[in-house]
Amino acid sequence: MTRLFNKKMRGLVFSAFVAAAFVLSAPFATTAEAGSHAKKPIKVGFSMALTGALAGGGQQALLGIELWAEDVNKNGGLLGRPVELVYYDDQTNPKNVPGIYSKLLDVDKVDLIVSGYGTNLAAPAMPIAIEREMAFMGLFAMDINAKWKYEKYFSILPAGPKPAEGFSQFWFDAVKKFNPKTIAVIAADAEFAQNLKKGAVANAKAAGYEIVYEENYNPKTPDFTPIVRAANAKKPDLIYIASYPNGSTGLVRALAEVGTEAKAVGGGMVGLQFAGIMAGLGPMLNGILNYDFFVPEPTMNLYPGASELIARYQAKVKAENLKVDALGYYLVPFSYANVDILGQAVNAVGSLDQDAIAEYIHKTAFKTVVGDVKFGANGEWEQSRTLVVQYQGITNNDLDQFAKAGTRKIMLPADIKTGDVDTFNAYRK
Amino acid sequence: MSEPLLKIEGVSKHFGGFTALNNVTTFVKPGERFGLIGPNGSGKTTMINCVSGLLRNEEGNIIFNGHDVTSQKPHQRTAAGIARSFQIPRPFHTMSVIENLMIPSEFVGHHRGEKFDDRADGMEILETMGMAEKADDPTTDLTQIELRKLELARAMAAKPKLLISDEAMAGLTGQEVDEVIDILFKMNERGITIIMIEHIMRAVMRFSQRIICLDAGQLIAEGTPEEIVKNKDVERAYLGSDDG
Amino acid sequence: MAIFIDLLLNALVVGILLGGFYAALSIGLAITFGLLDVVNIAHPTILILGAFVAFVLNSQVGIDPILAGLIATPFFYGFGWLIYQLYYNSFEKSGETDSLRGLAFFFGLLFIIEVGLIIQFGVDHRLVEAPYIGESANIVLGEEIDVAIPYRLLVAFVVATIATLAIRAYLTKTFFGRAVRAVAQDMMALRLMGVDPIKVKRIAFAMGVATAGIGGALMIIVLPIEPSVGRLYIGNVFAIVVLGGLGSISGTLVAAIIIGVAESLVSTFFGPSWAPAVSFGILLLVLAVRPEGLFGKTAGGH
Amino acid sequence: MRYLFEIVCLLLLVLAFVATQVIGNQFVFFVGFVILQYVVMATAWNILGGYAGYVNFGSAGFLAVGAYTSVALINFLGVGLVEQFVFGGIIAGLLGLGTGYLTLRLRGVYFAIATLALAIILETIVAHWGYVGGAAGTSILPARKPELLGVLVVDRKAGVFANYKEFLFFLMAGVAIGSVWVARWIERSKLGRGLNAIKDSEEAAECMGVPTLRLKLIATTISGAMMGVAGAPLASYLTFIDPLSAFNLEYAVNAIAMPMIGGTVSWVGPVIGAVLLGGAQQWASLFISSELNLLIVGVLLVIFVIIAPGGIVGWFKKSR
Repeated sequence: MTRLFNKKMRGLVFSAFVAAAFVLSAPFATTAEAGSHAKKPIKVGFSMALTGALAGGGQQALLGIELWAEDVNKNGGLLGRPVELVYYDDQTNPKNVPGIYSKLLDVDKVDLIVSGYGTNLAAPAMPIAIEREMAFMGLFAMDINAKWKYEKYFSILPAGPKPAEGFSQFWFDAVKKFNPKTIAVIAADAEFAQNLKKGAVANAKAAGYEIVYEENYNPKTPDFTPIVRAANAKKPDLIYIASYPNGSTGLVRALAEVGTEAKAVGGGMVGLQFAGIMAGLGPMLNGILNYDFFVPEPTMNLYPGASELIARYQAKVKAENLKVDALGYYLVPFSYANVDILGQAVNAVGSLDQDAIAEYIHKTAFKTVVGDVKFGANGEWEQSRTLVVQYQGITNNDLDQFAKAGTRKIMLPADIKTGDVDTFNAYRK
Repeated sequence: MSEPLLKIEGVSKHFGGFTALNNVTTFVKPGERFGLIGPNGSGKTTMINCVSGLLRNEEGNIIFNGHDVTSQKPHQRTAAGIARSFQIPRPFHTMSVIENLMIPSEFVGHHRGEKFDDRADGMEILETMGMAEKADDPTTDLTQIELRKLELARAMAAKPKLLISDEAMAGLTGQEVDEVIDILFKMNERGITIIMIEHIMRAVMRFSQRIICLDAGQLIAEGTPEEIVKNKDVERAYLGSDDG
Repeated sequence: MAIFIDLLLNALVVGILLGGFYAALSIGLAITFGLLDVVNIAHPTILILGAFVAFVLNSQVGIDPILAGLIATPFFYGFGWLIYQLYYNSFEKSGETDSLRGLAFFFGLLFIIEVGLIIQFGVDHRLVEAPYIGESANIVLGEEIDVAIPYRLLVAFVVATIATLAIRAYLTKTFFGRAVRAVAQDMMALRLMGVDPIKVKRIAFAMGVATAGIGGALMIIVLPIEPSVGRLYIGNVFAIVVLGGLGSISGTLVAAIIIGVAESLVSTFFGPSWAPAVSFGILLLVLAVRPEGLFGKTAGGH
Repeated sequence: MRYLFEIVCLLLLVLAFVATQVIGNQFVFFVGFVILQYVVMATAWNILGGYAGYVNFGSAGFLAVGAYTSVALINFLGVGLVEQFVFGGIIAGLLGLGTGYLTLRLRGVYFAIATLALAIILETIVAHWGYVGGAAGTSILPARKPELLGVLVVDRKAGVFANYKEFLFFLMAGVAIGSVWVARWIERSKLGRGLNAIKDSEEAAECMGVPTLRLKLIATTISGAMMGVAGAPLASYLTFIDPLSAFNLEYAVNAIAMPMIGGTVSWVGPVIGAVLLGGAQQWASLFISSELNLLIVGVLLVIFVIIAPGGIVGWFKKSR
């Protein structure tokens, strides 16, 4: 039957390449008229997970950045020029990231870049940032500069100079009072959780605890009771969990169903900070000792403007009935700070010279909505500010209670603590 | 008499507990017109599948043209000279009629290390079937009778010594049946040995020189058409079963 | 030792319950794919659709998810009816034998449903509230040996088993049921019996899709749901149906329980991250030695 | 003109090279790389799925095997891109040969499910293989100034290519053209005709002298190897790779969808399907909200399988 095609073939191949040409040329067409503004805006470019596994966080982060743009433009923009955001959805798929950043730089000609949300979506942008010698802010990206050692990289992750360890450092400080001997470690089979686990294991060893159970679970595990049982069987004093939203939910339920004698449970459970999941789990959360970045506790006011920012976010979400996290504590302040630091640097330097910007960010202690931020040589924070919170006093599945103080009291850091750690079961009915 | 072209020696075939063929022994002479009859489920098709190699018989041997082919794959047996048609036509439906014929011709030719002129040979076969003008039609346009003819034509294109025609006439009109029989006679005149499996008694009796009858996997009768007609077991087998 | 027995017992119990849950997800496919030979790869995503229906009814109106699932079932029956109509007119009508196009068709359907859900509900994980979620019955069997049965899974198991048995009874006892089982093997025979095979297939397919109403409800009871979760289960449900043997409803239930127990045992004793590999390993092994699956009659083929 | 096709291939390759030299806009090469990768995937899938009628559901698995072979090689020996292509192809080819033996017993959907199972098992294994990063994934730093036969390949000033993306794009262009050439050759060869017979009726083919098993093994091996080659540069392209992205279902789906849309009977189909669908996806994900990107795949699939059974090629064919 191949005979039939010889005639048509060339025509087909041709049309195919025409189509390709069209697709490739499309970008240029759309950006052609971009320059024709009175005052040329400063473009900030980034990729963001707006669909796929991390979209829950990504959409939150995007709103945070948009709120920042509003503020900046209200106050006269950067270098007296308005700020324009250029962003594309990476679909939580690293494959899309290199293309997106190259489009941002080559086609959209953005002036500044920041990363998307999450390690495996920030990492693929690194080589391009390096190649173009751009200052690059990473949002909640775990230790991606370890291999590159890029001097213009700055990480927005309050986990200290050694993020993996720093992330769980306060958690291990908090549980000291139980003077534990043994620990079980449960982690998701995914990149961020695995790094948390590495850090936790290191901290546990440093504290001289015996690791009696250490297992990974597959992200699509439907039921976690066997895991909790297996861990319980080893009678650990502590259970450190590094999990993603679906796993966090499953494990919290399994803990409620199977119970545990461990004194402290939690640590690196991603997702328990999300409004929908908190409301869904309700009282099952009581007693969990977990990390957090921002909670509605009075002491958090030392993060100037954070509460107002979140209030604006929540109002915006309500008003426009957006399908994103209703509370926005987890990411909004940090994604805001992420671009805010870059903006402050640009205004201070008075130009878009990337070297100058990077140099300034290195030597400056920034006042931001997430408190004072100072970067170390490797671009990570100089000290960890990952909160340790314990869920308590949750009586029902009502969302509003999580918007008030008291349900997630801060155990550490000491300067903003609002409660004292107690055993897991002490807070269970 | 000459050495048989095909020898079936104590062949048995089981499916789980069910015995489809039970120690069947027979032979087919070169150039012979051989009839294979028996009621539904008597094991005719199983036997053909064992001969053509689609099924592996657990016991017994199949000797073709002096060689034991029991452990050979179907395509090897085809290359050795056994070709078959299928009861329910299985044309290569994405190909034209002639392309259907060129497949066996090309592959068997390659296997035998000869180079056939695939298209010409195919056309020649179609001529004898009176299907030449259909050569470049897609098989999806063919009628029942044409599909049956294609089955035979494709088998012929494999340049066989032995042709197995598996109920090539089921569901055809009387005159169509005669058409097919004539084709089979033509092939036989070219020295091709033919095994005909048929339900249509009239056809088998008219065509075959020698007939065997299977019932429940057993060989119950063997002989000339006349002998078979008179045979009591055969009668019982057919009357005992649902159809005749 | 006691601890070991304790773990083993619980692993088995939870595994069986989990198996029931898997059965609930697979049973619809056992009909559409197993009996009718329609490669409905969109089935898991239709389940997610069911899960979201349960979510909406539960969070907005406060209906129990199971009840919500029952309410949704007739609508899914209609949905399935429409899908098959489109499928039939596009493929089977023209005597289309090539299952590949059907496959692509359902792939497309999968994405369309998934995107619809994303646009409507966003991408956050959703949960339902019900008294039996997060609670469990604790049966003490002796020193250090007690079996905790999560109601969440128990409910799933009970509902799934009832549904399976009901469907099985329907297919074996009623005339129409037998017609459904015949339709795959021999259309001609049906026509002779004076039954319209297309009508039979349409109704059977609709039944298969209808199970997504209740199956989806069970899904969101057992685990949190977001639109793309469906994809993760494509492998599992097909594995279970194939493992059980196409056309065998009870085989599907057994296969589901085998997978459930296997995963639960592996999670308990070898490490949870191996669980998925194990269930698919079992599938490969079974296919290697017995292509027709555990309870299948027809040999492995189209 | 007998060698017209080969000449066109060469011209395209030259064109690709010239493009890397004259076009400054890097974005072109990113999009180009992704689309070319899909051309290879679709073509490879079609050799088995389109010609022989065996649906491979585990395409992502083969691609990932290629990708992780590269990761392992980089970590072990720090080998260059070209070697990565070669070994990625070999390993994935062997895997393909293995799946070929599955066809002994498994047909149709059974085979499809088996390949899917295979991919999932592989993913789990990789997730446990710490040396290549395990579940956490790993960063790959491309060699600073790679040389090939003494020639400095990539360097801002002195290299043949100004940067890595151009090099990757050019290599992928070569692979794509190569695999299309192979597919076309198979299609017109005895092998292709044999595979077609197998697709139509495997028993009949076997009984008409077609050595079905051998042909299927050849097909699965070639198809697998091509997918492996397509995956080999993934690590260097992303510079960060983890199982979730390497075994992404998206690859498996597109590998099926693209030939379906383009047409499965001829080598032209997968190429057109990959260029159109791949291009549409790139375009949509940048210029429309990307939910719609998925939607495009879905709707196109449904529409095409319904109104254009033969894909675009078949549609052209009809409207002669």
